[in-house]
Amino acid sequence: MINKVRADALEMLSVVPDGASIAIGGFGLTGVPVMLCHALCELDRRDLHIVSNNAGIDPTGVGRLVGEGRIRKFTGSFPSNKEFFTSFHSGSVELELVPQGTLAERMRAAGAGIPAFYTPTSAGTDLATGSYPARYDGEGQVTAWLSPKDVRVFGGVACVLETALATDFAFVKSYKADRLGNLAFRLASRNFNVPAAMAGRVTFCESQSIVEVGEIDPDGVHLPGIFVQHVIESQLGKFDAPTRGASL
Amino acid sequence: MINKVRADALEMLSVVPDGASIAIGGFGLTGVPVMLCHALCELDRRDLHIVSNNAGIDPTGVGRLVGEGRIRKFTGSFPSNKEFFTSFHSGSVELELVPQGTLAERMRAAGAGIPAFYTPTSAGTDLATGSYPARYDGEGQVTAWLSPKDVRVFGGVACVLETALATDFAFVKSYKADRLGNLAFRLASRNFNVPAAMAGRVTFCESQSIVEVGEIDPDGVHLPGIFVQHVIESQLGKFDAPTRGASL
Amino acid sequence: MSEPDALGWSREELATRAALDVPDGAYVNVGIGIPMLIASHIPEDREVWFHTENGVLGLGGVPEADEVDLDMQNAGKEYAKIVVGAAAFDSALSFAIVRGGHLDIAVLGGMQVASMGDLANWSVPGRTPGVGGAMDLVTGSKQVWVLMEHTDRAGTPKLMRHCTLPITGTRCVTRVYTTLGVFQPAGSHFECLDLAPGVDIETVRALTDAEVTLARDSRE
Amino acid sequence: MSEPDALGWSREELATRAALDVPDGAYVNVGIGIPMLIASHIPEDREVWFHTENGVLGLGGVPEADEVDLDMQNAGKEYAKIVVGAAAFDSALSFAIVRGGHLDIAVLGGMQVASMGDLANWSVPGRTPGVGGAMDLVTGSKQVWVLMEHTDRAGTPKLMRHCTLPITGTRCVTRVYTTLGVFQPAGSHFECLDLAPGVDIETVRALTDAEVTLARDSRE
Repeated sequence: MINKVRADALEMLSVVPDGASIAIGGFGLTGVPVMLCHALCELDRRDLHIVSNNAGIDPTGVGRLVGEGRIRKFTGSFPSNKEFFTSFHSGSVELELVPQGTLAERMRAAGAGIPAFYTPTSAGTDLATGSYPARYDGEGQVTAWLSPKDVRVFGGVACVLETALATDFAFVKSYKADRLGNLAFRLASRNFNVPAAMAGRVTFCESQSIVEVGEIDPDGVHLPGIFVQHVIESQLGKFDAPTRGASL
Repeated sequence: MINKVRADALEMLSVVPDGASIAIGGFGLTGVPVMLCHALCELDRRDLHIVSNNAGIDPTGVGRLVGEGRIRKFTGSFPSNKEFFTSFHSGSVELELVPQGTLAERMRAAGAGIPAFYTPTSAGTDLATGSYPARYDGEGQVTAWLSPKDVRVFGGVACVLETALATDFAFVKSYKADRLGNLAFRLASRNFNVPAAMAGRVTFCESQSIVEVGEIDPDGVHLPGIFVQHVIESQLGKFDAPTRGASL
Repeated sequence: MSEPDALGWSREELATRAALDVPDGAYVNVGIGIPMLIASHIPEDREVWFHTENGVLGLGGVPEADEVDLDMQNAGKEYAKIVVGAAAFDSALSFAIVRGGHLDIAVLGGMQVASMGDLANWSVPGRTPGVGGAMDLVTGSKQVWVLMEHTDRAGTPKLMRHCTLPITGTRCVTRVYTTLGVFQPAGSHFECLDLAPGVDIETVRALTDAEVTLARDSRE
Repeated sequence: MSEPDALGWSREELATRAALDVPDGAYVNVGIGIPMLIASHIPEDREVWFHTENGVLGLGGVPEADEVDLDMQNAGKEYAKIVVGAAAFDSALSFAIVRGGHLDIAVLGGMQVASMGDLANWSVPGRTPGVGGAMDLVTGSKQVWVLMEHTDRAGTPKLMRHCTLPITGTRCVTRVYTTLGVFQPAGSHFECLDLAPGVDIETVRALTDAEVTLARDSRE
């Protein structure tokens, strides 16, 4: 029998090694798998490659991973977080800055068997021409730039080639989940959770509630269980840092 | 105020000219916008380019468009329909045969601003190398072949370049629709209706029922109204040919 | 109407002026800052649908404290309401809407707009990195409106011959609403469609890097 | 067990044999024809989820007349049931599942399989055109099983050195279940993993175009 429901977050996430790449759902404060991020901090994992739209907008969730210096590379569209800014400019984190729609589409592509696609988004900008910093040294000098993107014209419009963004793991947050991994979300908290779950080779879901199989209507499943390998019930505050916010 | 609900199918579809390209949802007998197809026959439209997974599996819906010789080109994956076979081999219809997943993805791409994408599907096969007939003359001789596809290797896997499949119009069938064009579907009748609605520059939806705004839960909308321009209530049997099945 | 010490429209007045040009039935994405003010100034007889990039079509206003839904924020990461008839979706579909050409208008803030329609609004060297959905919005929307002050705080023009800051997109802006007036990028110059009360075209020209012509039916 | 005048397994027995190899918890797509028979022969202690390309994960069996739901068919366009816990989705997501590598096994019918793992199962010149989801399934699934008669009706081999019919995909087949046995494409030859009762390896070799070796642990 399939039972993807796990009881112990630390045991569940123990398979995530240092250096892993992880796609994380959420946008702002909605749909962020906070408990999973914090459990990873408890496990003291480091050198992570995090793929997430934001780098956290407070010291919880992805923000805690940033604040505790656990990230070696960040791929996302809007890492507007002071700790992140400091880490990036001091050379401790590499940044792959990606337009938000391209980010979502690259994550979906990874899960959909599309190795690459063209889009007009970012064509002709610094993000496409290799003119944007990817890494600084400790002295504020750029030591690496984003790679220039292949360009091809379709219907008179210059488009850049974007590749699928597959990750070792994904952390997502749902409203409801069942033992099969079927997920349902509410309103704006669906956001990157669907593309992230598609991008991850192994997807962990933190769910607000675990429901019986059949409780989610077949037409109300927002992501079928085949994309999800592990499910755990969210426990508010579990694994939160004892002095929350102290690192800010 | 936005009100996309229409009362008269013939008046609504009168804007569809001869020669138009139309993406049509449905798979087998589920989710087929039968009334819209029949209304188009009533309007005596011809020389159509139909994009649909099947060419109809009975003389209704897309099958009627085929049976009445209204199609100049068909793009789809499984046109297993005797009339279609005859039309194709006698040279009256051009065929663009596309793997089913590529078809769905090309339709979605058109609505998602992706002009082209790579996929391993069909690489190395007759559908990719320009070795499959696209058109016959009246004598059974091939007069045109499918175009060979660009090939590029990603991660050691040969992939073909597939382009977005945009159409002038789309015909889709939903379970519920509201005046904003928000749609909900049931079970296997969702199928190509979502990608078709995305592919069409103007999308017409035939809905089993028209509901008040707000009756479809925000998390239960399968396709937001921005993809749909016209909605009409389905009337079983409306515009059916008087001697149904006679052409078989 | 305008603030006593400021020339032309206030931010609120600017948003009100732009809101007048949003047609009934439009699907609109409004960016953070001045653009978001538009939503509360749409004339009452028009039904306009607001898209928020984080996955909702049918964004509503700011909730009272007891109305806050923790699952609903706007693109500015503020709690928000939805309107009746709203639809939620994931980020991939949200940007299929943006990039697929389905939005009638994207309203963005701007640092510089060039007369060719190029926009710079995402990157200032040394500032926090972040591009968000700006590059997607400018390539996908039927119309791209920029709402911004006519100059920066130092009085440096923002309507340019050529952008000097990193661009968000080329030839994408269809209209600019500044504190001084309404402008249309017209290739070699900007065409002025409207002027704020008390503002004359010579004042605009003095505060603009690119050339500005006056449209026949403009107010002056 | 086998039909009196047929060598090896019947179609039903063949499906039963293949079903034995489907592990608990597997996600499986079954094609039209013999492959569909697998679904009704999964051992009772295993939970296997069936994906149907037209947009449901959790395909069930054939409904009684009074159970027919007009919105639910299988890929063979027959009315079908769903199981509790099923999920419905559109064709784009359905093929994201197929092409994204999420299915454990795709079970397909076959016209020819070559020892390199190439499959031909979609096109016979002069027959009704149609490819359906076959090319998607063979490039995307973790395992591709082909279930078919060992030869065609005329006795012509279907396990080939090279396919002579148009191929569906190259190097994609991981296992072949025929009426005579179970085979694994092994590059230059097929490895025989199991033989149907009453069938010996020499009979198999006589009815096979490619070379066949006998795996050590096979039944003979």
